[in-house]
Amino acid sequence: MKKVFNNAEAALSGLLKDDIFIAAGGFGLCGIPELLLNAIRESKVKNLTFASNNAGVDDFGIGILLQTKQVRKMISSYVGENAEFMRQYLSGELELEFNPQGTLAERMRAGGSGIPAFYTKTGVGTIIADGKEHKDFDGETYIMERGLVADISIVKAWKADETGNLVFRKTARNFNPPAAMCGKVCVAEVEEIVPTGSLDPDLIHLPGIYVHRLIQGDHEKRIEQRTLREVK
Amino acid sequence: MKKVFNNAEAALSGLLKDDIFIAAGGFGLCGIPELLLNAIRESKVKNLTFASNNAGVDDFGIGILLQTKQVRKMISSYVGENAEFMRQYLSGELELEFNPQGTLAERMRAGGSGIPAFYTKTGVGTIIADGKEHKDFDGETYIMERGLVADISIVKAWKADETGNLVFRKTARNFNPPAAMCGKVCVAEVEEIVPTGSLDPDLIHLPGIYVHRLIQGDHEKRIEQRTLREVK
Amino acid sequence: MAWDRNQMAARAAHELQDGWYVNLGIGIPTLVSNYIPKGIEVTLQSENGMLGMGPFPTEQELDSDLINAGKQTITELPQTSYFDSAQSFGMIRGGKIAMAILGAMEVSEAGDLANWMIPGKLVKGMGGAMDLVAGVGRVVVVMDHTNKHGDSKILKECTLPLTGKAVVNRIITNLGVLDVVDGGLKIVETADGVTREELVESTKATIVT
Amino acid sequence: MAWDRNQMAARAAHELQDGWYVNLGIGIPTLVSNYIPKGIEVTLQSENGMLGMGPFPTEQELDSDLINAGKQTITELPQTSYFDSAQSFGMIRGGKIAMAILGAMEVSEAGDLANWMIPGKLVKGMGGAMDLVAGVGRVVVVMDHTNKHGDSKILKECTLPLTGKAVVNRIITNLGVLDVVDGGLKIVETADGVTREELVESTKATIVT
Repeated sequence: MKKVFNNAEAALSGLLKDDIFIAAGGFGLCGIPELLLNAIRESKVKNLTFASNNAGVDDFGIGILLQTKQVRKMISSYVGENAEFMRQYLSGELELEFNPQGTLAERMRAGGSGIPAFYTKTGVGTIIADGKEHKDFDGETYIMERGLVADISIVKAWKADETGNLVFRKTARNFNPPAAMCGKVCVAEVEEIVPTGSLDPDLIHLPGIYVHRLIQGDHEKRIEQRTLREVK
Repeated sequence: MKKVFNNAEAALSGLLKDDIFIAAGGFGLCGIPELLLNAIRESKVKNLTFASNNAGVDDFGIGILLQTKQVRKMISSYVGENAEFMRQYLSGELELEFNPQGTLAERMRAGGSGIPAFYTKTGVGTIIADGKEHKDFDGETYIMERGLVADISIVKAWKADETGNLVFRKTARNFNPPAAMCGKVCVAEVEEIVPTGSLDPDLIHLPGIYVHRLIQGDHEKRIEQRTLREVK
Repeated sequence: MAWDRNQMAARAAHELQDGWYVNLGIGIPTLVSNYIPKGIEVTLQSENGMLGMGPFPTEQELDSDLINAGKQTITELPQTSYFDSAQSFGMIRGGKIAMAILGAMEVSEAGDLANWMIPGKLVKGMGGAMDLVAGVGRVVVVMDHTNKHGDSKILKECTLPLTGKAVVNRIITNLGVLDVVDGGLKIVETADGVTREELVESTKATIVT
Repeated sequence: MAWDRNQMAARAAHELQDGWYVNLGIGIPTLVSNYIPKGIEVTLQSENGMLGMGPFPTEQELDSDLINAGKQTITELPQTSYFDSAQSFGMIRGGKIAMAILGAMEVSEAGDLANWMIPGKLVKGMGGAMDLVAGVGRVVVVMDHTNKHGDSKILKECTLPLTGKAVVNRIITNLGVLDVVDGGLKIVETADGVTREELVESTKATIVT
């Protein structure tokens, strides 16, 4: 069972259709599956729903799929820094479901872990709680949130071995593990595929069981806010 | 804020009282907090409730607290290999709440993660589901399980730095991270405390925020079933 | 004539498919790993927190930090990864494990499974079995067809407390292979030297054709 | 006379206690890290998945894989650990973070907080703010006392969509410090050169004594 594919197009072959639900890793532009997003743009599939914390910027990340109007709906916690997003949203072309960041991460983790729903205090008393089941535990009120299961998930890691074991680097880990877990099929892109056996089994962030297809490629890894300190 | 204590007795000082609820890491005799269990025995506190996957064997692990009748109730998934346990249970001296292993692990993780309850398919249609709330999602029936929050949790890791960042080794990781998460106060014992900065920040299994007190000591690490293969 | 333990394990190994992640229970299911067909890559999960379980260790390899879900010392493989128990059962409940091969005390014609408790007699606990049967893609039971009294362990309804309701897909016994289908059990094959009639005779459950 | 941004941050820094894990929001709260009192060890969480956030990088240290929750490039420290977003918000919801210091658009006398949305005008999203105010041990708001029109941002009731209900414990503004208590707000102290009367006058909410 070979998981390694030659390129993003090959890795996505047979998986992309109009109207599917995709979970994507990344936070801002950090740790996003840029090669797979490019391939989705090239594929021209449309009416996509994305669960992704952010929508990228106009010309990088999920933003490139907004330009081509391939996205119907976003499930996100923060969509600032994206003018085209705002335009499409305000004009009604794009549907948006705001999820608190932790609720979104937990919904992905739950969906991938056989948990159809869980309770959280996050959002109680706000518009996020509207229409959701409320329940009291030990004198406090919580709302029920549903696990998310995506048709496919696309994630970016630093290294992988040939069996799909993944290792992430610094804060580029972010939503990638929970996004990977919640996909019926998970496609991962990495900076380097190393031979099986060369990763320490104690130090694998995401076991290969969650990863079905794998590519290696060059990443731009664009910085969204280059903030430096003065050196005296 | 110093987390490192000289020994198990010092690390537990002020935390132990009769009737408290303790979550313990370990699976079988693998990765159990043996030094802290010894100190709990020495403290003579009683009427303890333990959430722990197993109850050890007669003379190692939680078994040593059964000998002294310090345990009132166990929340466990498997209590075979412990004759004294069976005797106390069948005579009504000891209360036992069976939890499926994954439900127990998830209850600990949930309790430590601000999730008071979640739904699972595990146990539906069995005596485990008796008295629990049932709910249908997408045509399937699930039961509600509650998050666990313990007064203290006791765990065993391989290495720690002085800020309580923990690294585990092989299958000795098991219940230790979820147990650590669900304690209001978590005390960890490790084989080696290394200087802060000497662990790779990408390769820490449990961040120090979950660990309040820390000791280093020698571990017996007894093997429950020594199974060897023939070498031809 | 019928299959012995090793033949049952060998038959169960034919259930495996290339690329699958599989959980093997204690007893005969453990033997299945000796019969994985050539050319097929299967990764074994140990639910205490490991993927890629290797064979028992040599004296030199023995490691108290490395045990399987049966608490036996084992070894790791090149593709091995370790994780905590919450993650381990997350992948089990989440359907990431393609198949579990488990032992049983009783199986009903509706696929109910009982393998964890005999009231008043055996109170060891379910361990991870309830999570496994609820979560994995396919459940195959491997067991002797009858108990030591010669009574069928395949029944119209289980008499013991259940591990899971309507969870078993296939039963492999010393007498043959049966699938749980609408209305009862369907004979898939009989063991060497066992006739269809003998199998039906030994099974206290509805056989459908 | 009143406190400037840096004085507000310095005042907020006095809320910190030794050994605490703390989350600092964007804006004035970020400045708090410049004023952590000597002898006090505080670990900063960045909710995208990091404990032990260091200062901005030099040109040489710049790393596209290392950003904070405001998407700014940052650095790590000796005690730093990284984890995924589910774990990060697990520790937030689970009450492991002792305190969050956040900015606000409006705060009510009941401790309601609005800081994520102006309907029809600003639709960026709540990010992690709702999780933080629901989960952390203590919520301190640091903000200008009035908006650019000179209107009080402290109100009887918030007019904007809430981030959390009854979640704020303390408010630090350019005019002083107020605690959310039963029945309204209690003045803890006034800023340099600000009288109690001026503070009360500028606050469109119930002040209790």
